[in-house]
Amino acid sequence: MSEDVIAEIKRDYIFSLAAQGDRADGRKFDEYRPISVEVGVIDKAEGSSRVKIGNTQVIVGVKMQPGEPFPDTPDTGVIITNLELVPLASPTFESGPPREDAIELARVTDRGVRESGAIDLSKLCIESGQKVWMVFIDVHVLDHDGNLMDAASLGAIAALKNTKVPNTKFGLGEDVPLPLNDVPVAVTAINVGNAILLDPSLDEGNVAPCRLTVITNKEGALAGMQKSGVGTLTPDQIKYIVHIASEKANVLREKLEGIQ
Amino acid sequence: MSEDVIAEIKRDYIFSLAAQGDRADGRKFDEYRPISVEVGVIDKAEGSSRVKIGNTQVIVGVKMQPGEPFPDTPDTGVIITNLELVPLASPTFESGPPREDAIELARVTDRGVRESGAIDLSKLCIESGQKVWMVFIDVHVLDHDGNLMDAASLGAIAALKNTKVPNTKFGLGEDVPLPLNDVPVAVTAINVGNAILLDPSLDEGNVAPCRLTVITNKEGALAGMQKSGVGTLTPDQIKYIVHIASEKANVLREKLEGIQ
Amino acid sequence: MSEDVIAEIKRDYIFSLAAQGDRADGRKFDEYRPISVEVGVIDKAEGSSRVKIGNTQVIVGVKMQPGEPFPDTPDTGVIITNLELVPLASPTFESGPPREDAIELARVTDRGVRESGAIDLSKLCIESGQKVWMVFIDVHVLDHDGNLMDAASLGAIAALKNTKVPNTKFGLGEDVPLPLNDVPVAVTAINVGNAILLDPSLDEGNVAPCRLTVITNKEGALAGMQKSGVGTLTPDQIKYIVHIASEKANVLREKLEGIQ
Amino acid sequence: MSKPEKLIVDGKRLDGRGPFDMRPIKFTAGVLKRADGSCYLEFGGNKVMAAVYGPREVHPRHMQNASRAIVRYRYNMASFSVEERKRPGPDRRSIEISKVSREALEGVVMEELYPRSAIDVFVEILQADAGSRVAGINAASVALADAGIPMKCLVSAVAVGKIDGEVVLDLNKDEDNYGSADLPIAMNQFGEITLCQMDGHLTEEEFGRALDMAVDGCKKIHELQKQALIEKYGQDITPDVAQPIEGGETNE
Amino acid sequence: MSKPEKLIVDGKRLDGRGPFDMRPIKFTAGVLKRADGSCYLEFGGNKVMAAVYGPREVHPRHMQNASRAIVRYRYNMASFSVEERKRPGPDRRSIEISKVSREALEGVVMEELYPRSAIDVFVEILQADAGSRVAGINAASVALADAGIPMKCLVSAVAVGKIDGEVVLDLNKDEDNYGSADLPIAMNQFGEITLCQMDGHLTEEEFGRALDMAVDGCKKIHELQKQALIEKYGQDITPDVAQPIEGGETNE
Amino acid sequence: MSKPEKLIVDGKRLDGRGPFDMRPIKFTAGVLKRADGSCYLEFGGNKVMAAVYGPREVHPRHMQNASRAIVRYRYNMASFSVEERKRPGPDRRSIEISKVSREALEGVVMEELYPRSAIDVFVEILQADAGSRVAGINAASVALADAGIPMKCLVSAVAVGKIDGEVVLDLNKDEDNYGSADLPIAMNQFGEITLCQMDGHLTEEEFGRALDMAVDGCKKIHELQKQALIEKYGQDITPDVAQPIEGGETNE
Repeated sequence: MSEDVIAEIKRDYIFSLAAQGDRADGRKFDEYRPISVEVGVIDKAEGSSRVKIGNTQVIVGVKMQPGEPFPDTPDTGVIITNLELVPLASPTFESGPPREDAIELARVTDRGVRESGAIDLSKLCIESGQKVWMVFIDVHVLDHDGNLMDAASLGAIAALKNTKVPNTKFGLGEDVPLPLNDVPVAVTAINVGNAILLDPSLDEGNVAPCRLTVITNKEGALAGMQKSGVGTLTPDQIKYIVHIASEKANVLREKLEGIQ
Repeated sequence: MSEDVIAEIKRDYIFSLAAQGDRADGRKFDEYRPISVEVGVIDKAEGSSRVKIGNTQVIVGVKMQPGEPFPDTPDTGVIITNLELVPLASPTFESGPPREDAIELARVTDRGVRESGAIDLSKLCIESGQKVWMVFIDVHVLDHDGNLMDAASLGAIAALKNTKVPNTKFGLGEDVPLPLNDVPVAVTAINVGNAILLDPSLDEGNVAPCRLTVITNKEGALAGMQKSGVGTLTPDQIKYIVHIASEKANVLREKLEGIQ
Repeated sequence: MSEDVIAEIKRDYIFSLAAQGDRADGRKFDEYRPISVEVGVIDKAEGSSRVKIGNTQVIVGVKMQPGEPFPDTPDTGVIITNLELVPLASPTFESGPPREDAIELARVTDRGVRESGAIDLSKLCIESGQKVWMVFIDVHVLDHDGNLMDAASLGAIAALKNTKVPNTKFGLGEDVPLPLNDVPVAVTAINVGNAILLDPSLDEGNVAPCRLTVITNKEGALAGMQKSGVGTLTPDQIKYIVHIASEKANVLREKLEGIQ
Repeated sequence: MSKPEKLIVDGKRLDGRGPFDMRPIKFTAGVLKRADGSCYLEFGGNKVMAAVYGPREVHPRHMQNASRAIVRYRYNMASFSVEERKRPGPDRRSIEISKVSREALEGVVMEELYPRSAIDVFVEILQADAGSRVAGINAASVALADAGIPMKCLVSAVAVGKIDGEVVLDLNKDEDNYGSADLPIAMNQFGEITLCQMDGHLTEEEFGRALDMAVDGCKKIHELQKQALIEKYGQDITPDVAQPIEGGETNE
Repeated sequence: MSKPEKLIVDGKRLDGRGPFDMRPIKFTAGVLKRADGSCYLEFGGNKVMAAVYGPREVHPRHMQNASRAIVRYRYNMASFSVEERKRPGPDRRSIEISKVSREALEGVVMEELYPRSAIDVFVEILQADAGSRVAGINAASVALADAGIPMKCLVSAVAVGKIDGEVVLDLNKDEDNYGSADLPIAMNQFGEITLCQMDGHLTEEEFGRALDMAVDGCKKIHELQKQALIEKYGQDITPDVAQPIEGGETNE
Repeated sequence: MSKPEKLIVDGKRLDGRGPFDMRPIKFTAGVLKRADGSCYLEFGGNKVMAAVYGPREVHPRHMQNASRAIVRYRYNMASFSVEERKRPGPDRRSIEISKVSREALEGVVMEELYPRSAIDVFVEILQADAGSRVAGINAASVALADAGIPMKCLVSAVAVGKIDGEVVLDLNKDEDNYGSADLPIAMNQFGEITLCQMDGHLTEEEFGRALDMAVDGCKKIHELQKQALIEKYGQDITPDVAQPIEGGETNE
């Protein structure tokens, strides 16, 4: 059977299951696959995490080093987020410079952290206008079995919670925990026929016309959003997804509790 | 009909017209298409211009910012000229890093400005050896209908005439006009059979064996020259082109009068 | 005849010759092709050499300029070795960024110089933590007729022996010879059947399953080693090659005597 | 401009607009000779040129799709388009914008009519004010129509933001710099959202209002797009969309 | 750690090991869902993930080999794997390591079974201690077996070094920083060397001992690799190598 | 050298040459083993190696031309060829020089004899003095003949400049640094100009004289090129150009 035919069969299967209120792996529409969050998995990093959502697996490392602030924000730390879709993680990833999917994932992860004010950047000034902390968030995807966005975002925030500012290493005093203000959480949904499914599996993600990721903060307000893919969503669908994303984020946020 | 056959027909048509003293658009051999020069079209730039020669259209923006001088010219401003053949401008342009045609156009434009001493670079020193003005001349081609060289060169000098040194923005006093010494003008010719045609249209440029661009200053002296293309020119042909280019440059220079 | 068939015939020929104790060009197993070493061939470089081994030909230029030391070695000069397999040198080399073969050759050449302590880097400090000498060793391959590794390595050390520290140029006093401690020499061997051949010609190198390069210092100790290629060597073969490489290095080292 | 004390004074924004007002918008279709279709758009301080080439052959061949045309989209900022000179060439921001803009338009193009070919959309930002990505989509949509590419409908786009705690339409650069949320939205004529991004801070309630405001803004822009095409062609060449649908059904 | 006075005290190395002891090693085969084969390895402080894809189609086609599969190998360090953040992407060091690692493994893969196809080996160094290249080869070898790629045998690798003038097995990071030689070796089950690099300073006699020590180390690692595969598959799936040969004949 | 007061003293240039004298020039044909043709040239302080490969197959195939060979030209400066070390690899200057040099030679190669193939010309500047581009063309022309590529004739090149207000042939580096015009010219044996660039300042009258001086210089260089080929082949292998033409007709 050609790949196109297989894709067609998978699509029909997923759509007809959804029409009956069902999913291929038996989950409810708003149910995530099992989630595990470990921290401190990379000793060489200032903070790190390994997050699994089902078989999807990412490792996030946070490195910090002093650097120059931007001229217009002389007292503010700098966040640099990078994400690598290394070819180890999927038969469809390729070696070479990051492509648009990797860049989109990195930038949405970055905006989630940045726009929610998760990191208190004002406390990351070392010497005004001269030296501030650069926070490098590097997301390394190891196994892509769907919904990388939520895994990357969850991994980033878990690694940040695990991060110690390495003052000792740079002769700047004692190490202290990275000052955090908030815990933004990304929830991604797809629409399949008239069904809205959370945490799309790889197959579901592939057949869905588009995805919507909603990032909410502790108080349930939106900090970021990204539609990805060619399909459309009605305004009502978007409003519905925003609503359930903000509820579901609280459930995911529990996975991060107690982490440090 | 294949592209090769069409090209062959166009070639024959243009050559036989020229043999009769004629051109496809009815122009005289030394006649330019209609030229328009507007300045101040980009508010964000220190100087800008939009030049049309027939349907050929370029926008040139000049940006200035303080930077380090070259070690061997500590008191001299720096010119950096760039030209983008963006794929919007022609079906034959491609995305990606600039290719040899774009680099050649940029470098000839740059040499015209530089070698004629058009900009008084000695007045662009801010602090000797430490800080001088960098003058970025960016030529953005919007529509390529032939003779980009003359359009780019004319656009560059028009934008420079329109440029204010942004002293205010960098706390260096009042804005003043960019100090200019000269107004170099490029005139491009092709030979078609035994005819020398100025301002080649797209089709003329494509069928001509080569082009010769001659850049002359206000006094009619040469400031630059570039043969481009595989064909040859006799010494006499070159001398003839130099002669009419210097005359025609005065006509083009009128388009720049009053501009500021 | 297809290239594969030709390659097969060459392979059989070289292997059967070797089984009879012979080589295509009549050399003994441990015999090098004629070697010539010239120095001072490039006036613009601080030191230079042209080395030929048979028809293989490289030019090495050494340039020196002041630069910043690495933070962890504030009093130590810096070596940067680069090698270009320019497409002029072989029908199989291509334009573009250096590929793995060029990188491997450069890095093995670099390690030979570095690990043998050939250059006394402690004498290349200009101002502790601020400024040290950067030594750029650039190997330019002109003709690739086999055994580039030994030619590059020999060329590098010859050019270093020819190098004057350009103090005058940078207002730091008189020019002095580059302080050298040792004269590492690379010897490359292949195994063909049960024969170990030194200085493989182009054809020999192409049919051999792998190469082993052994770099030894003046005292006969090892400073570097690199197996290159898919084939295998037994531990005994490796020990044998190490042994004869260290002996043969003395012969090659004679070519460098008196050079300055 | 350094940060002003207030961005809304007596119900008016600093440039005199009310919360629902957009900046001046001027579309001109068919302005380039070489491109198959083009549109020049001034949208507030944005100056945007869009061109379309295609359907045309795809190189290299392995990028061809046997059953439909591929759509490519390049959003590019001129070096002189912003306050501090931008290095030429794509950066991470423009790569992301190109991706979501392509996705915003691809669904309305009848790609199945041109298997193995490419439809190339090039957007040059000659001057950037806030909202250059939505300006680019608006201009590209008109350029596609000008190129005669068969489409189900036009796509229209606008951004909504929040300043001084209020949700307002179409931020300008100063509002964007000192505002607290930005929501670029694109919509087709069926009322379906084709681009939806957001950053900043919005409550669920504010988001709902912002989205409704964007939908209204897109409808106004659609009228301007249609007019620009009528101006060039002397007749309405936009596709005939029987009955625009105001949102679909969900499993709420 | 700043340079200690001695790296060997009373015959023990600073981490308590004797000269012939390796650091703790743990292989886990088959840990990734998407890859055809995979292996996670902790080797001292190294944390390494290896994955294998293939045999699969080669793009672009001109890279195909009509008579055998091509093997590709990518050694890549995560940005956070080392003390100072590494820029993502290949550098000259990783390109060289990828080349020699590929050559260390290529000979044992039965490439002639899969003409025109590729076998891709990807090694991610998640945390680097000394010896990451040999760790990568060890993990890659198990991942190849886990992917069911037909092989003549496994390849095992270890580094030998010199500290305080003594030749010792498997340097850790501090020993590597302050030691005076490093000799990474890979060996197949026939006792043939497939990777051999060296830098530093070794006399011919020391080199001989170091090489013998590496051969012994490789044999121990081979046992651990075999066990990891038995753990996953419940049986020994490593190829049956009739009689490992202890070095070949030479013309000495 | 810092700027001297005068560059011409008593009618002699600082290196002792008169206005019409060229620097010492030495061509050696056929100096490389692997290349199909080669030439080493010392031209004043320039040391230039040129090699030619081809006609040979073109990769990738879409670059082939069905009716003729394509000519490719790479002008490359060695890192150590100039006062301050040059980063390896092409820069904008070398890309432009490669283009105009290729165009200077392409017309004399009988490309129509080898459809679908490539003729590759590689020029390495091992040491650069003023005039390295014309030196490269001169060497490349001999290397093409040495490779047996069918040509209509050789191409010869030289630069003319202006120092102390006088037009002189073949500037050296100091003259180039402190001179006021540079005019590199290449010419075929029919007296036709195949490369013509200029920068600096020349009146129309000066330009006319400079061009005539370049034509004379090219003729002298052509003799040296021919001799170098005779030296290698024992006979004159340069194409038989019936009657070199001294300029064509124009519509003056």
